Amino acid sequence: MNIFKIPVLTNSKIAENTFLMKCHSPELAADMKPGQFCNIKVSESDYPLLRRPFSICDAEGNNIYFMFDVHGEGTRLLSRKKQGDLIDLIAPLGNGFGIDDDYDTAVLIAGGIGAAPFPYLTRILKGSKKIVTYIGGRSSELVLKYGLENFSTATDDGSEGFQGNVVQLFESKFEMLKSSDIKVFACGPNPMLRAVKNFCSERGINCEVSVECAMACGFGICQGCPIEKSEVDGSYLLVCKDGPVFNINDIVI
Amino acid sequence: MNIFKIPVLTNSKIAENTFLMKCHSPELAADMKPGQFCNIKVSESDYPLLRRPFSICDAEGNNIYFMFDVHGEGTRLLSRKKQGDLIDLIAPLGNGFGIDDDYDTAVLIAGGIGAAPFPYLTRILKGSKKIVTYIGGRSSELVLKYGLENFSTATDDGSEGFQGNVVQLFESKFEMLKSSDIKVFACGPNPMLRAVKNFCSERGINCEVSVECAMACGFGICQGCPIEKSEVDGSYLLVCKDGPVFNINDIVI
Amino acid sequence: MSTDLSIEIGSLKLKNPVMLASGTVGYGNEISTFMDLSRIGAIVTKSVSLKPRKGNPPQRIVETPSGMLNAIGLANVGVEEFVKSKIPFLEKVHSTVICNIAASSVEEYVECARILDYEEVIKGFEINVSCPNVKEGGLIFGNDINAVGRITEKVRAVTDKPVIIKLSPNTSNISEFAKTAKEGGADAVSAINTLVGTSFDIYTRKPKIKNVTGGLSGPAIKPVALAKVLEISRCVDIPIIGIGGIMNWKDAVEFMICGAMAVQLGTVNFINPTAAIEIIEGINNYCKEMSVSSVKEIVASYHIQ
Amino acid sequence: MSTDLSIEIGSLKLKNPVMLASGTVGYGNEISTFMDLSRIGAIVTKSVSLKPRKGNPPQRIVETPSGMLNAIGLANVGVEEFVKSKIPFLEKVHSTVICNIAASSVEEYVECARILDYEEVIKGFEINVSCPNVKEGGLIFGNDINAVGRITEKVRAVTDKPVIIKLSPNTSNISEFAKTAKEGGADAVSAINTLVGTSFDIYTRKPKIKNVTGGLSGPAIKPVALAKVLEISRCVDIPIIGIGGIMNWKDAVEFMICGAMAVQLGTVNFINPTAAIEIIEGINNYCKEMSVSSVKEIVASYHIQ
Ligand SMILES: Cc1cc2nc3c(=O)[nH]c(=O)nc-3n(C[C@H](O)[C@H](O)[C@H](O)COP(=O)(O)OP(=O)(O)OC[C@H]3O[C@@H](n4cnc5c(N)ncnc54)[C@H](O)[C@@H]3O)c2cc1C
Ligand SMILES: Cc1cc2nc3c(=O)[nH]c(=O)nc-3n(C[C@H](O)[C@H](O)[C@H](O)COP(=O)(O)OP(=O)(O)OC[C@H]3O[C@@H](n4cnc5c(N)ncnc54)[C@H](O)[C@@H]3O)c2cc1C
Ligand SMILES: Cc1cc2nc3c(=O)[nH]c(=O)nc-3n(C[C@H](O)[C@H](O)[C@H](O)COP(=O)(O)O)c2cc1C
Ligand SMILES: Cc1cc2nc3c(=O)[nH]c(=O)nc-3n(C[C@H](O)[C@H](O)[C@H](O)COP(=O)(O)O)c2cc1C
Ligand code: FES
Ligand code: FES
Repeated sequence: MNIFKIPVLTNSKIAENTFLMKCHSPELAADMKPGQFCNIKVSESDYPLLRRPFSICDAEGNNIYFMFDVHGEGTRLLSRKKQGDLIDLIAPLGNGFGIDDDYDTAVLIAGGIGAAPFPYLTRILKGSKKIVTYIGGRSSELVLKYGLENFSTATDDGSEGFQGNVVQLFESKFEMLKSSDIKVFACGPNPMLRAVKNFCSERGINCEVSVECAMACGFGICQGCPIEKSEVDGSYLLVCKDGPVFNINDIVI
Repeated sequence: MNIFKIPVLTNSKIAENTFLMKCHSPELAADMKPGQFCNIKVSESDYPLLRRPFSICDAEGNNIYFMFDVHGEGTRLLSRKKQGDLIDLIAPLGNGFGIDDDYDTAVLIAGGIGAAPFPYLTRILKGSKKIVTYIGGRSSELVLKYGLENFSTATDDGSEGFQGNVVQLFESKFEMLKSSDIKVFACGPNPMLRAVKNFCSERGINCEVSVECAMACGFGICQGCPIEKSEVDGSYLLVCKDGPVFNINDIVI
Repeated sequence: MSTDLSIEIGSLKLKNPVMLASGTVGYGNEISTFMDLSRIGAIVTKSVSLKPRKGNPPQRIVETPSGMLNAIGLANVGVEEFVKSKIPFLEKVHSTVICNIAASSVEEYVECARILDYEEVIKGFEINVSCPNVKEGGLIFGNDINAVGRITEKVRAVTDKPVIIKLSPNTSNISEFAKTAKEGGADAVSAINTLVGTSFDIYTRKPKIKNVTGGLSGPAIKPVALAKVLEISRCVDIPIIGIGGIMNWKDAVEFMICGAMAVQLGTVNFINPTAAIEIIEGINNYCKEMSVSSVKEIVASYHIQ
Repeated sequence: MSTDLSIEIGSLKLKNPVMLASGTVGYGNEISTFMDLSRIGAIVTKSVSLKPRKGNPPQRIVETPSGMLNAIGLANVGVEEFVKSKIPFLEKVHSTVICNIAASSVEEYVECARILDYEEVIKGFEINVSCPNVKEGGLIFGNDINAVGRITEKVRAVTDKPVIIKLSPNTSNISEFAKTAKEGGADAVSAINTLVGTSFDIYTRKPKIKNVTGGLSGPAIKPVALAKVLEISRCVDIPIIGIGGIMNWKDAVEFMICGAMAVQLGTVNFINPTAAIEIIEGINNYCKEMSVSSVKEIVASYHIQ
């Protein structure tokens, strides 16, 4: 964990509201694990005040990638970054996905910009595990396929693939997967994660989710990012330090 | 007076710390007078909060020019504007120089970025009046000659022209000018304007100064920009509405 | 377009809840070149005092992070000249005019209200008990609950027009002040005036504002203002006019949700002199989107579990 | 390099005036990966209470213009576990450790201080009488001058270590509180804690922070904090620790000019965890530039005519 200033190589629009930013950092490309994140200072001034957390989307050679949706002021500023601009970030943060357990097939479930951490996860798992990916979005233009493999898609409006949400798609395909040999990795909005959790915990499926929440520091000093533990013991977990990836059995979403 | 959104045509560095920005606005190019100013919103967000006032530097055809020093956050942001960016400004503001009185020779005295309003004044006076210009700066690189004519220069460090300040230069040349036929126009830091005022008022020289001060609105609603009147009558003048150009006899600097 | 944007503050009916705050639009003159003032809910005049005030010497303002400090010092022409030279313009504005009064004694407030009560164009009074930039009065009144009670009662006694008490945020219990205002007969309270702040030049070591301290306004104070409005809303049954850092319609709606029957725009007028119109439109669209037929339905509609 | 940056607060000697504020660096653990804590003037621990506190449920923080609201709710492990598990780390930090205590009764403050007084690594106490996010205690104490007096006296009685009272800004007369702290035997006061604020989602109409209100920190509050420090400095002869919105060395110097003997960095640690080092260097350079041989010369060096 350190502060880095790394140059932007490219920053391009890859979907209606989504950018892919490639930055040069041999050190972070080597050090970061899928599911970890960076806390990025989006401007040179003191405004906006807080850093913005983004998952590492991919790492290849000396470069790392971020995939982000333009949401408010911070991501708007980030979308303006150009080749050569320096990005000030704190990284690596968080725990990352647990990838080495005993399973044959990794099932990746992505809702909207929840796809962001999966290209890197795909790259790392490729070769050692079979990968099945389900990608959901509100409509065809919002389905983010960048860097993903062996995927099926779901859209709320039926404009592409399965009509419905991505968890329903996963459920509809579930019989084709052997539940004992799979591990589910999910990232997306909380209602989606809740549905994944319900489905998987009922069936005892090994499942990790990457959680988002408001953060100030991103490295454990502000206590701003608590998440309720499943086991009630008078304390919270911190999303930034104990997460952002949690086993669904450990937390209440 | 209105709100305009006008495109930047060029924005280039013309001196160590100084930019010249050219914008397209047939309406403002036609309407604005030398000595008037615009109040510019330097960012798209609410930060920095206040607009920043800048004199009209020149107007030519359908275009207007601003000349500005990079001073703090606001001018730093302004210096980043590129071709095609829209500038949000309120204009025309203020009174402008009185150019039609009875005099033969206009003596322009500029200290540092105080040169900003003079290219336009020069353009307007050219033909009808003789122009003599004195430009001062701390050192050679900070003497702003853009758009000025028939000038002598002064630098604090003697790296160019007269060694000393620009008012001393003016005083040293004064005997060559016939005091009855001149009108002095001065713009620069307050200590400089004070020196000009002292020199001119002792000799009864017709003299106008363009004054800077902190402003919130720029058009008379905040009362944030008072300046002391020479005549004590229980009220102040407002720099943004009653100025920024004042006859030296009317104000206390 | 069928949303009813009108609201009432005591006997005062406004066509919409967006008002222009005292001291930030003068008497409406300059800002009327940017927008049609007849579309605004109401305009509150710059504070008027019995005698003319020159105001504080420069520098009067300074920018701070997402805010500004001002110490104008209630510069105004005094009530006599106000009646003579400003009322005629206000009569032509075709907007609802609220006259803000500042004073340094209870008697002065009463005297101003008595004189101005005759002016038909003035539809109500806002009593500034909270200007932080005037040494002899301002702050002391604003933080003295008995004084606020006395001022309210005495002004109430000399006018039948709506009386609004503008509260100081520089206190830990603003709802007590609101309660006192209500008991004194006020029709509404405005919250908030500016917070006391300062800023120094580290090289000269002098205050950037000649008056040393000034009043902090702008987006920086919005969270504080919202908390004050919410506190009053939860404790006292009196119409609240929400003020503090409103830059756009979302901010205005946030104030209304927290309990404000109307809002006032201050600092934003300096930056975007057409903000009021945009905010009225934004509130209207929001009401439609939320399917409420009257803007009053969003007032104090907070959900707190 | 010959500037003397050391300062004293009562019997407490600090190598420089830059401290890390309570609740913004935990117990120094994580931030020590970014900087050498032995270079910092002092580190103030997250508030410790007698019993463990789970803290408030999420959402606990939200960004506001140039600021943030937090309602952490004094989440902490309680004094017993603090002694067991945190003190050992603090012993290795090689920095001056000030322990911040929060409580909901006078007795609880005293009990905490009594227990912690035995810990050698703790060089002083900062008494948080002003946390706005804890319902039963916090705000009430912070705005009750008699309570502040009682707490100060009782804590003073059980420890010989320096006692610092951290004051609430949510009051109109902070210097009275400082005076009371001084009379109660405090060695210094810290000013300020956060301002009460809130923020609502206009679509759900729920508070963005589960606790409804939170504490506003960051650059937005700097002008208010400076005015509070200046007020205390002009009225009471007691060392002041200035806090509120410091982002860089210039801000720190501004606080010192306004009367602060030392400063604390809060929110900035979240954004720039090496800020403290940069600020120490900046102050050192400023002293050289101003040709002062001791940083103490800039404390309260304001010129007010
Ligand atoms: C661990 C983690 C990883 C993330 N990875 C990605 C990613 O790879 N790609 C991506 O597009 N987004 C990601 N997000 C969400 C991203 O941080 C927000 O979209 C972003 O902060 C919004 O900032 P803004 O200024 O544009 O929006 P605004 O709404 O203006 O932000 C206001 C404040 O709210 C916070 N905020 C707003 N939305 C979120 C959110 N969803 N999660 C957390 N804080 C939020 C901001 O950080 C800021 O403090 C991640 C969030 C977390 C916690
Ligand atoms: C009528 C008028 C005309 C001007 N014309 C020009 C011009 O043509 N070219 C040019 O370079 N500058 C001009 N200035 C000065 C220019 O407005 C400031 O340099 C600019 O506002 C600095 O903003 P900043 O954010 O970079 O600096 P910061 O110091 O960060 O600004 C902080 C605050 O102080 C105010 N401020 C700082 N310096 C000045 C100043 N000198 N005068 C007024 N306010 C100030 C800013 O507006 C802002 O509100 C003019 C000022 C006035 C009043
Ligand atoms: C420059 C300026 C002058 C003000 N003058 C007055 C005044 O004369 N009387 C008054 O009651 N409030 C005055 N105010 C306070 C505003 O009416 C308003 O309460 C405050 O600015 C907060 O709102 P804002 O954040 O939207 O500006 C003034 C504010 C500013 C910025
Ligand atoms: C997330 C957070 C947690 C805080 N926790 C505490 C605390 O436990 N005890 C305390 O006395 N102050 C606490 N504070 C207040 C800070 O110590 C400081 O007084 C305040 O944030 C203002 O300084 P700043 O603007 O530099 O952040 C906390 C502040 C923040 C932002
Ligand atoms: S974001 Fe600060 S502790 Fe997690
Ligand atoms: S700047 Fe607002 S009145 Fe002059």
